[in-house]
Amino acid sequence: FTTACGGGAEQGGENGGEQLSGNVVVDGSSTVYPIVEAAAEAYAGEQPDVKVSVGLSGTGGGFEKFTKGETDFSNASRPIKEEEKKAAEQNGIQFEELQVAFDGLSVLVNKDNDWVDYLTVDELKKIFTSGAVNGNDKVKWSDIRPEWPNEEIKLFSPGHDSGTFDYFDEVILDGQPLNKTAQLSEDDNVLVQGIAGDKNALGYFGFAYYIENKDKLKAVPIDNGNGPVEPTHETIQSGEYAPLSRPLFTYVSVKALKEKPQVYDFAKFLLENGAEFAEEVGYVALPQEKCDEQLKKLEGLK
Amino acid sequence: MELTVVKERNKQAEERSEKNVVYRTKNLNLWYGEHHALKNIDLDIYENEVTAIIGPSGCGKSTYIKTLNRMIELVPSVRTSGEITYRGRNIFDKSYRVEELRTQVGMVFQKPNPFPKSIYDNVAYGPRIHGIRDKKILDEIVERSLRGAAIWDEVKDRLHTNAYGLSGGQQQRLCIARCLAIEPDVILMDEPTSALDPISTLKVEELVQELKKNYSIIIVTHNMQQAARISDKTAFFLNGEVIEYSDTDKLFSNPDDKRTEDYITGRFG
Amino acid sequence: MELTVVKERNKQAEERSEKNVVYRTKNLNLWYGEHHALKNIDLDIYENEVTAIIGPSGCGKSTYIKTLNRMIELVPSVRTSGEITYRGRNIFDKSYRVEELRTQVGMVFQKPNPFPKSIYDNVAYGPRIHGIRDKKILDEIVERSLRGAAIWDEVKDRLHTNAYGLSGGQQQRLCIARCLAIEPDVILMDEPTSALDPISTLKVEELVQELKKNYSIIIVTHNMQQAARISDKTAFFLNGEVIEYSDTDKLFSNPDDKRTEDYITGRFG
Amino acid sequence: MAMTDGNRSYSVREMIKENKKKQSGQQFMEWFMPKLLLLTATISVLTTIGILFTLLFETFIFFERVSIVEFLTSKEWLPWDEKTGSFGIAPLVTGTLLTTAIAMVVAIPIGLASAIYLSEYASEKARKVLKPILEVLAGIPTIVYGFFALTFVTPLLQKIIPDLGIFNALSPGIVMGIMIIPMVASLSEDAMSSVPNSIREGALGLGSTKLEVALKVVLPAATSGIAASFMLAISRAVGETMIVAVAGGSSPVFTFDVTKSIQTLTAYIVQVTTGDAGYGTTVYYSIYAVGMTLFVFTLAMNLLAQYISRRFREEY
Amino acid sequence: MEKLIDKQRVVQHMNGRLLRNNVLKFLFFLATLFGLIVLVVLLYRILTQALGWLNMDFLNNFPSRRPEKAGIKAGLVGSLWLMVIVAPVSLILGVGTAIYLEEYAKKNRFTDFIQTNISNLAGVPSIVFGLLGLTLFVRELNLGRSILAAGLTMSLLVLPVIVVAAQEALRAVPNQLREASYGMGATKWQTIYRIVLPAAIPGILTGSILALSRAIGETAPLVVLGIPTFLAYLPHGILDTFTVMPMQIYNWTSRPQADFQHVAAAGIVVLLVVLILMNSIAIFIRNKFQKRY
Ligand SMILES: Nc1ncnc2c1ncn2[C@@H]1O[C@H](COP(=O)(O)OP(=O)(O)OP(=O)(O)O)[C@@H](O)[C@H]1O
Ligand SMILES: Nc1ncnc2c1ncn2[C@@H]1O[C@H](COP(=O)(O)OP(=O)(O)OP(=O)(O)O)[C@@H](O)[C@H]1O
Ligand SMILES: [Mg+2]
Ligand SMILES: [Mg+2]
Ligand SMILES: O=P([O-])([O-])[O-]
Repeated sequence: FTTACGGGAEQGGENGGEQLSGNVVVDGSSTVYPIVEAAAEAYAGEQPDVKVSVGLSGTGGGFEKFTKGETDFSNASRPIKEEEKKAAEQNGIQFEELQVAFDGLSVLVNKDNDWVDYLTVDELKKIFTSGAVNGNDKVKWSDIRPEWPNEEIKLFSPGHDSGTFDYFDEVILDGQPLNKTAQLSEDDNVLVQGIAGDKNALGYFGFAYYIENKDKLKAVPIDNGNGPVEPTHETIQSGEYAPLSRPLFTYVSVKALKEKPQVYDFAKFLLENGAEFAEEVGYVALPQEKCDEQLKKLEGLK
Repeated sequence: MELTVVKERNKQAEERSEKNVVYRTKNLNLWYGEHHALKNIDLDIYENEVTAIIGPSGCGKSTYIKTLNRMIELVPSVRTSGEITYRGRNIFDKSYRVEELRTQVGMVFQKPNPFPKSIYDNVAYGPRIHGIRDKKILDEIVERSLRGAAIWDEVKDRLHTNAYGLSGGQQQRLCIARCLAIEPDVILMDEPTSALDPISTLKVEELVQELKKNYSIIIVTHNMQQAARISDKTAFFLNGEVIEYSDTDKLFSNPDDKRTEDYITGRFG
Repeated sequence: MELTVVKERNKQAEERSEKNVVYRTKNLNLWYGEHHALKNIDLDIYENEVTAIIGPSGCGKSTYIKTLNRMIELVPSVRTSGEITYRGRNIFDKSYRVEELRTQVGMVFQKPNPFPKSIYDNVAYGPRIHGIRDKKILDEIVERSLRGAAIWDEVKDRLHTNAYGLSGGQQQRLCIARCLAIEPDVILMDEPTSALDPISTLKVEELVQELKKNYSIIIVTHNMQQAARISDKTAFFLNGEVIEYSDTDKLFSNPDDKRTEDYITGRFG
Repeated sequence: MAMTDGNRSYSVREMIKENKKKQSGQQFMEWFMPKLLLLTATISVLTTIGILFTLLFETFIFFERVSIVEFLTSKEWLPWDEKTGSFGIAPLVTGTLLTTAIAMVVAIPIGLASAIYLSEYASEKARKVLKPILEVLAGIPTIVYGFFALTFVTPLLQKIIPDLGIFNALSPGIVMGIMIIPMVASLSEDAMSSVPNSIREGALGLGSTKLEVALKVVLPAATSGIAASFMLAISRAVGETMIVAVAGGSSPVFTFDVTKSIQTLTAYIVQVTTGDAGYGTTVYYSIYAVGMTLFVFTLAMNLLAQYISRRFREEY
Repeated sequence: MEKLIDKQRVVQHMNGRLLRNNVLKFLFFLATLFGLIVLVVLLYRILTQALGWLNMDFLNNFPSRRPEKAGIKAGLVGSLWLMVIVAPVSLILGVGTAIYLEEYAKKNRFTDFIQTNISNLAGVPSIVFGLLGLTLFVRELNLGRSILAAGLTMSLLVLPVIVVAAQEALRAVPNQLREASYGMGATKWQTIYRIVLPAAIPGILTGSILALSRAIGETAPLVVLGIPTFLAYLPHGILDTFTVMPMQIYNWTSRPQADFQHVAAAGIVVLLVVLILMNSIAIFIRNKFQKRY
């Protein structure tokens, strides 16, 4: 494990032995949920009287509540959008963005696929962009590299309303429409099923789902100009696995930080131990510096 | 002077008869929607007598008896004209609360219809809804009513079991007991024995004879022998009209109307 | 030689009577669960006669008549012992298909039960299920059956309207027509007029008289006058037993059994 | 007149008269309860109004941004790109219609056949056991069905139809149909059971087989109830969410090909409400428009059901 | 009289009819069996998955990031709490509405309108009720994401089912009982309250339990309301936040770790057990109190 910044989970926040109470309301992204859930679970051992609840309304749903002042933290698998900022402003909600972990979007093929050794970012873009190869969006492996089989690639992608797709869209598709033959699902486990069941499948989803299903799937190294890089903890954390590693966030209400000591304490706890929890649930921890930097920022907000 | 005496006598007679009339029906008409079911009924019912109503199926017997306690109003399409007075008061009067009327006029139906409750609760139902709560008094009322309906001995050991466990005949007597519990003034019975076996029928008939000492009873029956056996007066209905109404003996032995004769000799019906 | 002649005669008489027996019931017992509803019934029903079954409520009349076409089997708790032969064949025989029996033995019920279909379709139902499709033949069957049930004139202009638009009496005659349409051998009738008004009752009674020329009819009735008016033979049931069975005239004028007498003179029931 | 027997010191009749004077509470109840009950009955109407208002306001904002003509006529539902997106409801509607139709193809024959079996053939005992067991099917959380469709039914179907996508309309449609079987069976059975036995006896008395009684007499007589159960089943299928969301994929394409991935109206709403879409974006408002479409859809269905049920009501 | 029906042919024809009857009877039976088989397959799959994961710890633990420590306690207790609101509220509103429609309302357009409205609500997708609950209860009435807010939302959702079931039950109470009561001088409300309602209870309960089964398995509207999934404490009152079993299950099924699929299966088993318990109570009541009139 990558060691956490600051103290260990055992030391708790700066309140030391002081017992806090009250509630902490967290909602938002289902991607970020497991990390915060882990934190909340551990925190219950630290501060048994603080009632932390974590929901998974999705990044958008979380922000809707957050910008209305209904939650203390809003988990997000993408940065806050303009509309949401505006809504927060209108309601007088000030917030601070905290990064909690990295997720490496993994590109995957079926276990029986023995021809794909790596893909370049351009190839990936060509495959997934609508109309890039031909009009009807049907792409064959041989269209990408002639030595590959003359069979249609079956594409799998998270649905449009997920942070994962949003990120892929941003860094690979560049705003171009997605290949229309792609099979979409909001549920990454469902995508695992799909790719594991089709020899010609190609898809992408969160790193954690790849780690858990290593026996059924094969990750494709991605070449971003510096040679093929496989997604691993190290390559993701170091930023070597580019451009497909994305940050995960939680947004915290400044007002809640100031008025509710338990919110501040939980935020601190999350940052200090976030690395451990992230790793435990299948994500990749932040580098030490980033962590320290954010802790400092937090202290300034108290 | 002679004249005055006669007048006096007449007046007395009138008063007496006036006093004895429980129900007076004047020119009653009733329609179910378009269907004219009762036509110009005129009929007086007397105190402490059993009045039987006979007639073929569909002639309006049930309709008439249900009008007497305004139960007929449960049928939405019903319209009436004419007048029925109960003890001198017009029952169709706005100020006459129907619950009050029905408290004084009990009813026993063709099919025994006990409530799905215990025997005790069936009988205590009436007193309870009328605000009697005292357990002792209730116990007493229940016992007396069941005795009054000649069923006490059969059920006294199982008062708190469900009434549906009783046989049809017992159920019907229970329904009579239930009716007695609120001490009505008049009891209406709509073919009370038509769903019963002969033995139970006999018991109910005996009971009716007994009850008339204290109550006025109006009984609908399709069984002419029954009417002849138990009633003091009989009205013969046909097609919604009263064809003949007189003392039972007279009606069965020497009817005025040909149609009555045809009916009682079994030429139709 | 004389002896032989006598023997011969006896044999002939026996054969004739044998031939005329439609239903022969031997030592029939029937239970509803624990309830012994029919007890040791022995009864022969003859061809082209009207046989009436009378008795007080609950004595087993309906149960018996429903046993004759095995309709009783619809009640799951029923058990029977003994034998009923129809035209010499045991109806309880495994190889006897109940549909076949019921095709030969029509039934008319207490409450008119037309299908919720048009008058025409009601009557054509039976022939149709038996595979008759030809429109011409169906038309003819329908007309003939409706005429046979004395209702043709009343409905001929509205054959394709719903049967529920008919009055109760008309519905009952429609049910009889429906039954005639499959040209049965025997017709069973369970209190066919008890839900009808006097006029309709009369019509159905006349019809029964007419029908017996071609059919054997068994009719249950609670109306003794009716039994006396229309039947050739009458069986008196009481508590699941046949108390007396003889020619109608004899039974009503000079019953053998005290209980029969009590019943027909209206002493109970 | 009080009975004179016994050693009683009171008269029930008198007591009742006494109590009558006191019982103003009873009269109050008589006046009050109908009003209170009317109020509860109004709650359902208020609920509908509430739903309409919740949907209407946001739908209105949506239609300020997207033309209603496009919404109704475009065959493309690509809401994700604010600039180039297109909002044609048709693909979601076809997705919904497709899965609903498949569900009905499964649920109606099987449900009706079960109903006939239970009402016309099964013994009282068998019915008492079978019906509640079937009803358990209706109570299983739909998410369970979703994974059943994805991990059991789809692979099974792929053996028969090799072309079948991992997400398709067929599998969730079938599973939805299975889920709805008890609803059709139970309600149709109720309708058939309420056909009076006398009619059944009439038919049997003519020598009908049970099949003829069921198909030619009971079924036509129960048409209105059965039709109503179908309509309820359709409404349920149209409104079902989790099964289609898990096993149907989330590709809103205008197609009638059951082997392809689709998206339904409801699945779209869940996708957005649990997803990433920014609050205040057009996508956010679009779920209200889709919700409104659904509402109108079910309303139309129900009105149709009522019409049918009135039209075919047989009297007996 | 010349016969139009050829007895010979009728008898021949009968073989075909009886055959058809038997074949279709068998098919109808298969259809009934089909539902049962699917149920068995479903249960089998779930049970084998849940095997080994279903134990006291599972019932006693809060949600956890570690599959082996994850438990359903918060969801189980929360679901039961939810029923504490849904059962009385939906019952009172549903039965009240049914009584109004069956016993008081005259047959007129308004009654028709309410009736149409109720059957329409029965078809409105649950997620739309979620949207209503979020606006009305969570926000306008400021109840937050409490048991009360969720309970009221769910009550509205299942209301139509209860109304329809209760209407059926009330209609099935024979009129003779009403007449008997009126005949004793009872008022309308007395008759309804003391006679009609008790007689209708089995039917009403059956319907309500079916409705509650629906409420206990619903996820979508609660997701829209924003009911949390992780809680490490139990609610103590109706204004507390809570979570429910289906949300736990939903979360577990979407987790990457394969073990969580077993946890989800165990959760489903618990949910089904609760469901079947509720159904059995209904059936018990139905059989025990069912009266023959
Ligand atoms: N609720 C109703 N709506 C319409 N018509 C009715 C209604 N009840 C009775 N009738 C009609 O009114 C007439 C009189 O009916 P009623 O029940 O009073 O006859 P009845 O003499 O009691 O017959 P029965 O001996 O069969 O009980 C009949 O023609 C009947 O069809
Ligand atoms: N389905 C049944 N289950 C149990 N007992 C029954 C059933 N049907 C009838 N009985 C009982 O069997 C006995 C005979 O009933 P049945 O219907 O044959 O009488 P009935 O002579 O036709 O009377 P009614 O004149 O009232 O029609 C009665 O005691 C009745 O209670
Ligand atoms: Mg009557
Ligand atoms: Mg009978
Ligand atoms: O729940 P997400 O917003 O991370 O997809």
